[in-house]
Amino acid sequence: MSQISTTSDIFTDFRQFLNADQELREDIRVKVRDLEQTARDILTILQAVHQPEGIKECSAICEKAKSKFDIIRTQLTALIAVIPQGQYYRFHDHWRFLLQRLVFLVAFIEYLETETLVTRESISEVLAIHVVRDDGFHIDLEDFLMGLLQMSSELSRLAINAVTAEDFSRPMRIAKFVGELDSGFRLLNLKNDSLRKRFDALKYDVKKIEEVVYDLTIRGLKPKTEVKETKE
Amino acid sequence: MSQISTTSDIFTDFRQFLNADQELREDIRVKVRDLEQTARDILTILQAVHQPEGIKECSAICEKAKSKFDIIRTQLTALIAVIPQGQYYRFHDHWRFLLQRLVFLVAFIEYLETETLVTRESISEVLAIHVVRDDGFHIDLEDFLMGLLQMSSELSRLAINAVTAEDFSRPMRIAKFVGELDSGFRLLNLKNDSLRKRFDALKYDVKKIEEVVYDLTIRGLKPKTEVKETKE
Amino acid sequence: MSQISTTSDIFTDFRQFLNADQELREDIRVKVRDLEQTARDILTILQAVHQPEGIKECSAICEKAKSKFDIIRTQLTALIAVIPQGQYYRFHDHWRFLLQRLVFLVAFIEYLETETLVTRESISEVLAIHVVRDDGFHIDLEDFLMGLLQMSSELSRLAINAVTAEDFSRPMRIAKFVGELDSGFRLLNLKNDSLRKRFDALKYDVKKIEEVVYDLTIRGLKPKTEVKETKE
Amino acid sequence: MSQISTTSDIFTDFRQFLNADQELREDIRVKVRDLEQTARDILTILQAVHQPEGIKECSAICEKAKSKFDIIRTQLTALIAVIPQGQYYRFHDHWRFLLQRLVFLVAFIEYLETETLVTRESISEVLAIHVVRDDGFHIDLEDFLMGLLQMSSELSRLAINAVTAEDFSRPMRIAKFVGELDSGFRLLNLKNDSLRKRFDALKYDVKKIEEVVYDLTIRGLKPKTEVKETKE
Amino acid sequence: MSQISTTSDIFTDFRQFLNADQELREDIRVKVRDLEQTARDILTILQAVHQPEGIKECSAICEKAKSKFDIIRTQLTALIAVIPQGQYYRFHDHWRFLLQRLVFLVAFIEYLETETLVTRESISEVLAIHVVRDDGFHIDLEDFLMGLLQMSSELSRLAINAVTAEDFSRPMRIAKFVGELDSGFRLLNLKNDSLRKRFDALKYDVKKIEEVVYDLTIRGLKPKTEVKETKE
Amino acid sequence: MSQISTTSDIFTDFRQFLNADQELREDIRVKVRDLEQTARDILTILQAVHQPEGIKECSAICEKAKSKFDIIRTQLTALIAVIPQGQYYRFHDHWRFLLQRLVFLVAFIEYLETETLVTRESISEVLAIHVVRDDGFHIDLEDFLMGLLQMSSELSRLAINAVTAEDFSRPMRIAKFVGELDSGFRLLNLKNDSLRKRFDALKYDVKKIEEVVYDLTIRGLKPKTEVKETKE
Amino acid sequence: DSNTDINLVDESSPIIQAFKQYQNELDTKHDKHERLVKLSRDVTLESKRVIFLLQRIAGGTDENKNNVLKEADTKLQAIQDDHFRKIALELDGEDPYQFLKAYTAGMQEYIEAVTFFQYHKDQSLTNHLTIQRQLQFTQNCPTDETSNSTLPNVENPKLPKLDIQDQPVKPLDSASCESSYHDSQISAIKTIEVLVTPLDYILGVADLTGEIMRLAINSVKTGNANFLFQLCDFMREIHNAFISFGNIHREIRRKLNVLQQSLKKVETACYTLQIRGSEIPKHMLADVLSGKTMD
Amino acid sequence: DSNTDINLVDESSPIIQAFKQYQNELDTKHDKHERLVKLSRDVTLESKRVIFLLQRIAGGTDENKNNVLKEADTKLQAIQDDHFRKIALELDGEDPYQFLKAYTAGMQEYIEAVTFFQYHKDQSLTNHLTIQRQLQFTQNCPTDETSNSTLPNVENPKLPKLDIQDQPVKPLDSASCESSYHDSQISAIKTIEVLVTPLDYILGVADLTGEIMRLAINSVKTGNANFLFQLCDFMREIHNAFISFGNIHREIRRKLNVLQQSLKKVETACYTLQIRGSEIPKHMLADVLSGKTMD
Ligand SMILES: [Mn+2]
Ligand SMILES: [Mn+2]
Repeated sequence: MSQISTTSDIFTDFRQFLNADQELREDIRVKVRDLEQTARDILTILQAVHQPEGIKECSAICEKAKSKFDIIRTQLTALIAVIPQGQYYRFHDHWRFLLQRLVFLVAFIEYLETETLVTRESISEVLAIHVVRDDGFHIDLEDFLMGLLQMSSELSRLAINAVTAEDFSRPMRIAKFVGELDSGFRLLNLKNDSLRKRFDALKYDVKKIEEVVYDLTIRGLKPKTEVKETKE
Repeated sequence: MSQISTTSDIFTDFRQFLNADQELREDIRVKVRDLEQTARDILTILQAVHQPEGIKECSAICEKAKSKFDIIRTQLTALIAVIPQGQYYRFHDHWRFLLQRLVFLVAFIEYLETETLVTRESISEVLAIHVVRDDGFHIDLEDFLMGLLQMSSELSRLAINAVTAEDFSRPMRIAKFVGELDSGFRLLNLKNDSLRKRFDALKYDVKKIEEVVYDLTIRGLKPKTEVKETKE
Repeated sequence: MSQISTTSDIFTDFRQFLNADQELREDIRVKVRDLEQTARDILTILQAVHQPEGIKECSAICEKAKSKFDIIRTQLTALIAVIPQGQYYRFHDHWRFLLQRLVFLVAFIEYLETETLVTRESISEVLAIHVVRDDGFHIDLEDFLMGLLQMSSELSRLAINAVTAEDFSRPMRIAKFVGELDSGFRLLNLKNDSLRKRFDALKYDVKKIEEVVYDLTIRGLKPKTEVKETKE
Repeated sequence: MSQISTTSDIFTDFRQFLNADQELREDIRVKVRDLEQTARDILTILQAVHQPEGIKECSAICEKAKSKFDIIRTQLTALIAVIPQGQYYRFHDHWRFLLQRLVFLVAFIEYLETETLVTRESISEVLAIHVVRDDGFHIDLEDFLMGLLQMSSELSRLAINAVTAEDFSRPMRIAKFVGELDSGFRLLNLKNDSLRKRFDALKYDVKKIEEVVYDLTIRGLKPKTEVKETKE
Repeated sequence: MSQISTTSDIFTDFRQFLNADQELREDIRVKVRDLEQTARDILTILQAVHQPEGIKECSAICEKAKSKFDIIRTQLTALIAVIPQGQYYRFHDHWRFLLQRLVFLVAFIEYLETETLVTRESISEVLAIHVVRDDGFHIDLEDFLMGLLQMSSELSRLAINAVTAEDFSRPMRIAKFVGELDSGFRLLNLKNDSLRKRFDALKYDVKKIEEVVYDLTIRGLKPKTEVKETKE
Repeated sequence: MSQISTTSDIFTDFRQFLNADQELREDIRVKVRDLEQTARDILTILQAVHQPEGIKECSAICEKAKSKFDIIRTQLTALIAVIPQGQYYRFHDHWRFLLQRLVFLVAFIEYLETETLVTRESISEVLAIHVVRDDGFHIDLEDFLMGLLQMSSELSRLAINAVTAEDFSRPMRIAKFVGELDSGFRLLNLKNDSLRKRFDALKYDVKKIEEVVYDLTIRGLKPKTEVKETKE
Repeated sequence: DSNTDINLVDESSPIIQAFKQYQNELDTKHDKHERLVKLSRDVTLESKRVIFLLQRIAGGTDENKNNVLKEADTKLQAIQDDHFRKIALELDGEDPYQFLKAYTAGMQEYIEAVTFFQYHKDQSLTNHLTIQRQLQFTQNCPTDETSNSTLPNVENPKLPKLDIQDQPVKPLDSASCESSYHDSQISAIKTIEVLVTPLDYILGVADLTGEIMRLAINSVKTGNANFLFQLCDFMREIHNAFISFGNIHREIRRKLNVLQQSLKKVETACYTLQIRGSEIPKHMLADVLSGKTMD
Repeated sequence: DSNTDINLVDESSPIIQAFKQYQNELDTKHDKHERLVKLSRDVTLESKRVIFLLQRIAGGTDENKNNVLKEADTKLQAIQDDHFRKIALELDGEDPYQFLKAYTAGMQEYIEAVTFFQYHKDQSLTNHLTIQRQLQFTQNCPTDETSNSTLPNVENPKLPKLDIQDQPVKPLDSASCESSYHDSQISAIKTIEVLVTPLDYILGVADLTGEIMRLAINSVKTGNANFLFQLCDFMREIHNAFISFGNIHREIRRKLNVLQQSLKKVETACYTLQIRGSEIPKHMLADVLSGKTMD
């Protein structure tokens, strides 16, 4: 008789645990969805740089985009608040793509403004999260790298559109920057996973930008003043 | 120029990190593989209970199986040693099936010896790991439940083979035990995932055992002295 | 210029529509989940009839189960309240399985209490919903039939367990009832869909029950007093 | 005895219902098939715009295509006539793809003639159906959006073929139009479904058209007189 | 000369072929569906033999079932009329299952009436179709064999129900007959197809019937008059 | 006599085989991974030829790359040492991609240095492996061809970048070389496999290079001194 | 034959007698199916080689084109006279649809090869009937050869399509020549064929577009815009026909996807050629590309 | 040979020269692969028939068992001496793993047949080495026969396993006998073999359990409990071995699932026999089932 009650008691405990767990997942799901919406809004703002007029109003666009990061930070704080200690990776799949997207956005803005590669530190600062895992909510290195790769695709597109907007020096600078990024990635020992696959796309981006440079060169459109004066 | 070195330096750091990470995964993989081999050895030992003679030497078989858990504990300790703090779920997929299997083995032995349901506490004790997540390496509740479901399939098979071995009272006791387990699981609010699917198999096991009891009843083979004397 | 604003305006409308739609689906999802939980609780109560003692306390069990239907009705009312007019089938997949389950539960209780086949009218009454489509929230005929088929599986299991509980006349009555159900289904012109597949399982249930009757017959356990006195 | 007749009677009713239902589905299926054939004929007519000569005879081609819409309207009226009130979504899967295809065709013709984005109102008018759900047979918003996405793929192909036909200004106008469409879609909060997937293809179409504009720009083929004179 | 046709002609021809093909298939589909309905009706009539009273009125039931074969023949004639010469296997999948079912029905009736195995010739006669392919519409050998396998399942069920109906000699005769059928099937070299799978199931039918014989034997219920001379 | 072994012996043997096999594969995997890392390093070195300055320092770059082949040879020797005699293809999938990559690297260096097509003999010499299978560790012909196809992609990229670096004669020579390679490949009868797919991509490389030649030609940038005598 | 000597069961039982007959029929059918599968694999392999051979013609102006076409013709003839004749013998007297699955793959590849060959010859699409006629044979057995290689006496009659003969022919491997020779003594010369189903024909044509695409890409470098545009038109015609067919058959739908990808590639090639030509006057273009000027 | 007469390209180019060699090598390899696939299909078909033949033995007591075993033995011998000998000739001098995919299906079916045969003979499991030795042949060409049927002079040497010879053998279809005869004049008698990989062996054994299960279900009616329990023990032994292997290979894992289902069926059959027997005294059971009493 006691056995029956025991099994039943044990499972009643389990039930409570599983229900709480399911509610937590629901909560995370909703919070991540809101963040994704804000990230999408920021991306839409940044799309303007591909317009013929856009490339010239680069810093205004960036400012507008950056103003939205207050919302991101607030939403992230709310998200972090519900994640139990030490369970970042338990729910990793829930926010993996969101964080890659955020890295891309911050890195793209950083590039547009300073033409330098964003650091993990800057990203952590902008998003108000931790740099290293041990300190709490952070960005997994692979997600960070995925974000950078998303940026280089966007840059290869920008190189094309810069030519349309008759800004012939920007593709040169983009070529140099993405080339360095490519060299960087070549240093890494990537597994046969999504990162490796995405990196293969980078090679394609590099080639695309090289072709733009080629097109400018053969038509004598390459600015004589070399890439020297890029901000560094 | 400084930009080049920066990008390159950053990526050199990443390379080291990724390499270390890959080695860690490799290490975990090897350790888990060894554990799986030991778990398989234990399972093979326990298979003897399905033999006609085996059911009678139940406790000897359990003793033999239990003697292997020293190896399991040693191997688990080695595994736990390499997992960084707070990253249990980062590598969860590596040992998820292993732990389900271990739960099954411990629960099956426990049932054979005492005909009671193992608790998470006993399992933690046998495996020398933590019960709750916050304390470190533990068994995820869903993995624990999967282990129990594996056990009930094995018990439904045992009910059949016990009859072949002319042990007609054991199926009665198994029916009662698995029935309670079924009631327990019905309390849970399972998502449409692997656990839910596995639980559907339990319902089938229950029906199977009920049919064994039916077969014994209709042939008058049901032991008159009721299931009373099982340890409870 | 006006074109830009137009496209943008149009899509802003769409956005609102899609967001509202998504919230509605979320709302339905939550409400259906609650209903499923209650349905699961009722089923757990009814499981007791399979216990050796249970079959004798049939009506008490049914009473207990029926007392839960107040909750079901309240939850269904809440669900119906959020479904827009004429969009029952738009969200059909959300509650299809729930309604099949509810039909099964009501039909099973009805059988246990009166040994008759439930009508769609009774079910509508118990659940406080409409019988026919035109009047509003109703039960699709195919879902109703699926519910009946679930019941016959449960009855075939009950026939087995009734023998274990030494109630030898019940399998006879179940055989007759399920046989009629089988004849009924044979009248239908089913497509090659889930209903047809489920009906194939009914044939198996019928065979199973026939075997129980056979077992009782050949061992002289068939009650002499014929099936006449079943309540009708 | 009375029980037999009851069950049998009930199922005879069901049989009639199911047979009628099956006939209705058959009827819908045939009517949808006819509509699909007409839609395919229209599409085949419109393919001519991709021919080198075709692009110049755009309006003649559109006229020819539009003349077929009489048939569409007749066929649609016949279809609508057989659908029971409030059961649009019960048969949604039957005409989902057809309606997406029709939206695409109307939107494509509208673009070719006026270079503007079709509205849901125009489509309803052309097809002689309702705009909003409550009024009866209408086009689901997601199907409408899918139709627009099909159109943008066709436009990206047209941009390529226009260049082959030495019409260098059309790709400029297409680029602007599809760019606006892209911005529109970015406003939407799409789930991870077929619409989202199809939208990813749009991003690719945008890039493709941007590359055409680039190719024209770098070769000085971009018409000096800007896109100003498109009808707006 | 007519051999040289334009590409356009070729595709117009093919489209005509497709349309004609589709209509023909549609026609076949409807005709086969009608046949399936009649076959289902016949099966429902034959189900009566499983009732306690049924087994005694075997010949009346068979007569009733046979009277329906006029309809079958008429419907088959209508079906055959639309199939082009020498293209039986082009549409094989359309009537494969129907013919298996018809073979089963004819074979089952033949067994009930004469306790012999139906020949392909008899079936052809009953259905008024050809025996061999060369002569026209016939029954594929594998379909014929599938029909026989369906019959043996039905016979194993009948053996059970005959005991319930206290007809103890019938199971003996069924055992001998199905045993011979099993020997026959073992002579065949099957591929790993549906026939092989269905034949594997026959083993369980044989086993089931053997168990009935065993049950009767040990209880001394086996009739003294041997099974040697089957009634004819 | 030894031929007769117990079932248990057989499985013990097989388990030993599996363990040995797994260890061997593990060993191979690690050795191949190291080789891949070195190959990646060599490729990174060679990437410099795409830089504006790089093309002029071609031989220095090649020297630097070649100096790494000592490591390759050492690592290959270690790999070969563990492969059992005559079982090259048993582990083919492990090193298939590595060898393709190595062929590409050697062929690319060879081309950069001598502008001729590497032979299988040279590659064997550089890698210190055998030419034909009979002699031991060799390069599968299809892998060799895949390596050549990788090289032609790299050469098409080089043709583009050579123009950027204002080396206008190199694209001419590349065009002739890749054209000949293309003719060579057309002689082959390929299956629908990865080689066929990769060869299809070669067409686009050829097309790309032809476009460069065209661009140079119409601008009068094609060097007068013909490509007839490739420098050697 | 094989199992008759084993006395496992009551030989006198009519059931057993019947099943012996069934065993025989089933084995005969499976064996025939197996032989057809093997013949089909051969057809696939040989047809693929014809296609590769034809792809070696560069552009529309290759001077070796005639030699290649001649060799391709010979090879196609060999496929017909060797493999397809054997298939026809196997199918003689059968419902060809019964064994269609066994040889459909080879048939489609063959159709791809034949239509590709024809396109090279005169830029037309071979029609269904022509292909069907090529696979009709008069049955006329060589006197005493046993080998399967060349069959010099077989004539390809190019006769109007005939109905399939009712009379079955013995399988090839059991001295088929003798028995079929015997048949012909009775029935004089008769015509046998391998049925080309309309579906196989159209699926073969769908595959053809893949090869046309490869040909187009290869042809860009010749700068022969007319040839390229002609290929593009041809592909568009097939494409437009396919989209008008509807969702009849899963295979057609699947191949339409591939066809659309191929068409896009060819259209892009046309685009490239056009835009490339835009930078110099039209009349100079051909000269530049043929290398006649500026060198 | 086939394409050399076409002068599409600069024949003097070393690149073209090299690719002609590559063409030749590739075609040779593909042709060999194709021949092996066909031989493998034959082995599959013949092995399946042996298995069906063996399933005709009812229970463990069939009086015709010896006849069936004799016929099965003859058939297995024919598969070895005919098909496998040809495969061995194809593989002579090759890395057998290169062509493994072409014949692995046939090999596994053959192993299933051989082990099933052996189990019927003495209830033992044939070991790997035994099967390997049966597929070793001395190469010894019949004088002037051209047919592929019986090869009376081939001897199955039952020698210890030898290393694979280095010397390649010409493909069968180009008068192989002559050339291999020629070889043997130089190198005397040599041994060739078809490699049986351990994986194929174990996968064949996994398939064997499916047949054992069918045998067990068929045997229930004989009431020979000992025979059934023996089958069950045999299956358990294989099952327990398989679960100890670990997740090495996807195929093994997949077959383990089937094996577990089969084992459950056999265990249930044992259960049925046991519970059925419970209603009368043990000593009466066999009599009842063999029909000796009560009739
Ligand atoms: Mn092809
Ligand atoms: Mn098998």
